[in-house]
Amino acid sequence: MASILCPDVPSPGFGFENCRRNALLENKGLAFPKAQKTGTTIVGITFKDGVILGADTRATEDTTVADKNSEKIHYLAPNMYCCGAGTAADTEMTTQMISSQLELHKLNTNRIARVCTANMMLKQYLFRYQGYIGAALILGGVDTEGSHLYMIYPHGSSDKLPYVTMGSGSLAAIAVFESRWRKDMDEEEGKQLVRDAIAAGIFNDLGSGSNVDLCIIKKGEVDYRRTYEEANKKGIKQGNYKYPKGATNILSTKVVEVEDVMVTRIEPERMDTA
Amino acid sequence: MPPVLNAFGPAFADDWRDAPHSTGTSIMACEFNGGVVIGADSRTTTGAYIANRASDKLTKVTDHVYCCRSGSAADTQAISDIVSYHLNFHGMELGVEPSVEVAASVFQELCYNYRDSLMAGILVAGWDKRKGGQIYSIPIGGMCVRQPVSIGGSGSSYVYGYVDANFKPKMSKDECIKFVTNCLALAMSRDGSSGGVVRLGIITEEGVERRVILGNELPKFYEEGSV
Amino acid sequence: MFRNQYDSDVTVWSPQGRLHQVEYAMEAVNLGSATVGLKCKDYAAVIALKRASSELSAYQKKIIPIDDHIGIAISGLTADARILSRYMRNECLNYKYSLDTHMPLNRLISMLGNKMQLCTQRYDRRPFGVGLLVAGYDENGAHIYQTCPSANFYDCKAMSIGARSQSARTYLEKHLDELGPCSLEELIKHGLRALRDTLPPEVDLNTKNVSIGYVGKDIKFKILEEGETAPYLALIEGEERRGGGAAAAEIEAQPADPLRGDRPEGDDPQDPVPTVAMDTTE
Amino acid sequence: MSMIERPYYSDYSSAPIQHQFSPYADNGGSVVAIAGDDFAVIAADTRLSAGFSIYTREQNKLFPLSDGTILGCAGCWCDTLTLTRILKSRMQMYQHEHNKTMSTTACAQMLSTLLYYKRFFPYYISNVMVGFDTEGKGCVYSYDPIGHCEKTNYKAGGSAGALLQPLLDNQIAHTNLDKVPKEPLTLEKALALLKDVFISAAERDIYTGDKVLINIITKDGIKEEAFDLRKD
Amino acid sequence: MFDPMGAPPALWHNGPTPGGFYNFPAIQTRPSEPITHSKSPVTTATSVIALAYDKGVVIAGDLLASYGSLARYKNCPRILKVNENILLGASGDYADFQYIKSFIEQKIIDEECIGDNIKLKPKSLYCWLTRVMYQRRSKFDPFWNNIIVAGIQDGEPFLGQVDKLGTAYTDRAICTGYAAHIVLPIIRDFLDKNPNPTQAEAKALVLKCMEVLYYRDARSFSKFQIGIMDKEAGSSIEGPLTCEENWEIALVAKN
Amino acid sequence: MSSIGTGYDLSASQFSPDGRVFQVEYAMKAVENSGTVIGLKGTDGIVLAAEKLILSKLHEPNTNRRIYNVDRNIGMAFSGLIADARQIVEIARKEAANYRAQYGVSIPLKYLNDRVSMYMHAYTLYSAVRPYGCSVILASYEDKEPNMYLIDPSGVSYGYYGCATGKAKQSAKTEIEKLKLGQMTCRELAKEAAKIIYTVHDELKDKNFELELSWVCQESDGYHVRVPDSVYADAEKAAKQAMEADSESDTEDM
Repeated sequence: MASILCPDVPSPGFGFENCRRNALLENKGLAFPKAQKTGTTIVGITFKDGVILGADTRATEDTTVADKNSEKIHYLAPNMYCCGAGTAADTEMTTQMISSQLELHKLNTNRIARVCTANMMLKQYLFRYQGYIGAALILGGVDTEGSHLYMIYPHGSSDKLPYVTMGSGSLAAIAVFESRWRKDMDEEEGKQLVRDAIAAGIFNDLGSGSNVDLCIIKKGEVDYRRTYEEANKKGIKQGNYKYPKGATNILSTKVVEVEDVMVTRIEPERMDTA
Repeated sequence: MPPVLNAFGPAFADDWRDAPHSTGTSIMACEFNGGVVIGADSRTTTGAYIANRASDKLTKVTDHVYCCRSGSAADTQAISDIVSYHLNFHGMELGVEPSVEVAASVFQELCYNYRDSLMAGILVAGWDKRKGGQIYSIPIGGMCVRQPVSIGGSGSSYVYGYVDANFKPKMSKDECIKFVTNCLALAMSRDGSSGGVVRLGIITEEGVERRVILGNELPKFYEEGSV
Repeated sequence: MFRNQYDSDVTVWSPQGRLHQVEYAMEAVNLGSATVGLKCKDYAAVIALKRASSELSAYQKKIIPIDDHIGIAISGLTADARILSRYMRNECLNYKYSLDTHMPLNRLISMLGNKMQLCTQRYDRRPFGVGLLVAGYDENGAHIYQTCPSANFYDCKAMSIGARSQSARTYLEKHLDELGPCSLEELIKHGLRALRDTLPPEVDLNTKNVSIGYVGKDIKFKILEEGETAPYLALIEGEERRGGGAAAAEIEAQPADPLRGDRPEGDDPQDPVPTVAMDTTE
Repeated sequence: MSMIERPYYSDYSSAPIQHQFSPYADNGGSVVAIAGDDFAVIAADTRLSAGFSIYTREQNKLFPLSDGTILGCAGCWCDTLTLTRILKSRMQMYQHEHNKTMSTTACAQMLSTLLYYKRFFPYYISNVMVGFDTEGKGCVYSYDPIGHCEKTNYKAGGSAGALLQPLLDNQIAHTNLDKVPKEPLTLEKALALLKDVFISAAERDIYTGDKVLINIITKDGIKEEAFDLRKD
Repeated sequence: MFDPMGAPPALWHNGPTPGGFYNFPAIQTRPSEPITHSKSPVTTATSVIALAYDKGVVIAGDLLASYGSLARYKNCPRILKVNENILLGASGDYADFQYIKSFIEQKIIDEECIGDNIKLKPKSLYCWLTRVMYQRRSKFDPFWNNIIVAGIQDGEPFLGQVDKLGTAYTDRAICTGYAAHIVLPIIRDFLDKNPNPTQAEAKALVLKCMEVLYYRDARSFSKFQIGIMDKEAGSSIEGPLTCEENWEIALVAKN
Repeated sequence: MSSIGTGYDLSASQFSPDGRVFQVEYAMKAVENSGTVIGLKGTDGIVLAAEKLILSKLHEPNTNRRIYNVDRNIGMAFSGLIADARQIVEIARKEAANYRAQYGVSIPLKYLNDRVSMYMHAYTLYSAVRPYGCSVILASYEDKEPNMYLIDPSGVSYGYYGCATGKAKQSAKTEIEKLKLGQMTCRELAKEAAKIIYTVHDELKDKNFELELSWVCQESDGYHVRVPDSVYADAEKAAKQAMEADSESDTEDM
């Protein structure tokens, strides 16, 4: 059933039969382990000299914060980064894989990979899995053609736009862009705008939180600002919650005497060298 | 499916979270005496959220063939990428640009063979030496038919009457552009899933000319409460 | 007492257009001990004379709280008063439950009036044999309302009902102009004096037989009983008692109701006239 | 490829979307109460939320029923509003009928009854009530949504209840810490612990945050305190 | 009178009952019709935005009523002046809104008839709506609306929202529907920086928000109304106003 | 014929041998014990006036009004037992509210009159209840047309150009008949109404009274409201002047 639309998935990959089975089982009441999700705010804008990507750093598992400082801006190539929202494992694995493919591509062609190449690879990969890979991505980078920004949906569609937001906080963030974005902003303005968009997500979307990460990509230069701003400070605790030594109950004690320890040493044989 | 986000069921304004990304759309193509005019709105929605208000649903296939996409964004983008690759390859094999009819058949083949897994309504439009401007409509299901004027997408249902009443064969280019613009503006004003700007493409022997009519520059028609 | 043909039922009009049953019910109010209600700009107070049915019994409660901003003093049948107070409490609670604010007095009273009216028109009911003085404070200020068994009610500056209340009314009418601007303490003093005027000379007000209820701007309705009334009683102690005593006894023989002005006279066939009358209109 | 389920596209299907109606919403929020011999404290965060949105950052979830009894509610907010309104009316009715204010123990029993009355269409609320018991000692009553009532000395309820209860077990009841000398719980220590547990809850529970309101009941009446939490 | 909490009256309401002239008060008959529930909203209106400023409140909503995705009625106002103290805005099912509106109007008429100069206050209406919405949700027959009550009480601006379950809260800024996700964040940010804006500032912000919503909510419309209630200047409902539009992005963005 | 003592006058559900229902007639007597109320129809609306007797100095001036609003545009004035009349006001308001809920517009006065009359009439049919002891005047100004009805305790109602009920209804009617009702405006009628109330007031029997004056007319935008203070003052002044002129002429006569 090989075709140009949906090439056969190589055998080590996963089949959709399981997806159907899973849906059936879930309907019958079987609970599946919950995947860690980055109910997230990720954004990107183009500015005068390049692209700025931004992300919050909260990862949630249902309503619990699973990771307070999760890294959501992933490296793809020296001139390209990619923000991921959705199922954490999917975004990480997808970007890692595309990253290695891009590296190979670079070695094969001896050129800096272009952003549209990465976009094609990502959307084709995601389309093949029909949305079951829950990765919503914002791809930004600078290449010989200038700076580019794409948003890629889990089902494999992509849009190229001067400013984009994704994730559960995307609505909060888009309002910041819609009310304040201008063409050809300078870097400082751009950083402030991206920070504010991420902050809107952090403070108004419960799936997003903790800190602001930024990544400023210019021609030949990347400024990855991991924890650009700590948007929320943790409260200072008053009490001391260290247990004194011996606090744990010893319920029972049993002593076993070890007698007659014999040590045997085996000399290694020399390799037969003939 | 991804886990449900809200254990108590979604409030009705929360459909953007899990609704698929689709182009509930108004698209149109119309022949005139020197080629075809294609047009589309620029709205892409997930649920009632406008994920992209400036999308381009007119996708280049070859120098003289474009397609207007409606349906699932992912499906139609994938299809047009594949067809574009296929036809360019074929063009190199042939040494001439494939005709619009050929392009339409390649689209149809994909849409028909994968009709159960694709959600795509496509208008293939272009110009070739043999038959001039042509339009082929490939709706969901994968049939293909040539039409002198064709509309598609969710917004189209609001303007069938207008199209039937106002289409004339062999219009001039300007007449045709005005006709397509009016149709799309009417569809966009009534269809919540369509909106934004009107993007146009005029395909003639010389190639394609792209135009944009901004949201606030669209023709105005009767609207309740503002006579 | 004697009876006539037209006084057996509340559903029977007399030839003069009167309702004897209702008029008799009005008389029940006068059987109760006197209460006084009066108000100034920011406060309304009710002061009641309590009776003990025997030397061994406790004094009957005369003032009933309705809500944070309303309280009533009763004269007449206590059991009937209880039904009405329960209704009023309910209405206040419902109003607060649905509108998150205190019920305006006039709305409560007119609902009460409509409820009481039903009992004056149906064969299977009798009128409520109790008069109420309602003290309350709402956004229109302090109020004293008087309600009657006839289902009439009056928005009053001050009022007194119950046995020998005419002397109190006389006092109140005389001091009406002083009430407006006075303080809460002054107000209660006036009330106590008016109430004292209803007493025969040999009896005086004391902590046992007086209860005071007041409400006002930023003050929830509060009832003072026993010891709490002492400071106020002390304020009027030793003052010379006017008119009251002897005069009251005389007045008692006459109609004690100020509202009996328009008794019809004329050539129409006459009913036997009982010693009570009702207010047909106002 | 026919294995793939056909995706659902609203614009192309003729069937109208059926909005299933659920009478409940989870509006989040946490309540923690601690009682000592001569005090009782109760605290709740002020975030009111639904799904991934914050409705408001300033919602008081503590309801003083009388001068000596306070109820804290977390869960379905529309039920909370209704229940507390009914409770307030009941308090006034009791006051009028009995000429005295309802005691905490009576309040506790009444709440239990009110909850069980709705056994088959329950109020989806996690209730915690504090006050003084008949011996004059601070006490905490905690409830399940259908009226089971338990008297304790400390309780964490609401969205972060499951995170905090074990911590309180450890810090107050000294569960499994027999070796650590047990000191009587002072108000100061209870307040410090209360604040610390909310700081922790805000770190990990997305429905807890913004601000904490604390009500402290002592012999002198009710005192209020507040402190800020993270807002993300 | 119709009971907002209860089932609708029998179809042949107030019609003659055989053998009966009139129901005497306190003897009431119950309708025996089976009750049907509406399972979903039909003709819907999108978001409402409301914001309090130093001396009053601003509330805005567009004029569109959508039938599914069809932009069907383009002149449906849903900002309502209840009385001198209260403005009200609703999103959700338009029929339910009209029904609730008729009740509120009757309440106001009743009050005028009583003539005691006591006017319904915003907090009272907010509480009453909460009770009505909760009662209906408890019957599994909700009003599919989000309602914002805006007004001035005791000299202070008041804003409260009630949803179809009877969930209610008050705040300085409230939005319903998509606006709660899209524009509420920028309003909150604005209020954090400027806790007591002037009327002009608040109005400018609301205009901006309507513009952003028009870009991003597929059920929104460019024509809208703004209601303003000011402590000093009284109240007014302006409109229809039209959104600003900026489509520069469409020129920049090309695949 | 005398009714008393015949035994046929004890129940509303009982006819006397000569075909009368005495209980209803007695109820009308109750109306005649109460202050006079009049209604005047002018070219541009209707004026209602009531003589409200003041029973005690202790009462607030506005207590126990005799003129109420049933709807924004409908006024009701009454004489008779106030408690009974308030019940009628309540019923009329409910009717108006029901009508609006059902038909979306305010209730036509003709229909309201029918409903209220039917209601009052129902109370003249059974022995378990008694007839209402009040007469009511309903007034409205709808679509530029003034309307006015008077309903008796019997449930009988008629439309009127000018009507009166209460104590002095006979003399009031005589006064009303002197007016050219079809040609006067409400502003003029307000003065006339005040004069009539002052004239028919019996100073010997009833000491104090308060004049109540309301209108529903073009000037009030079709709303039923108490007349503005200035109009009230003018009317009262005119009435007092007329009274003085009257008493002067009386003395002259003597």
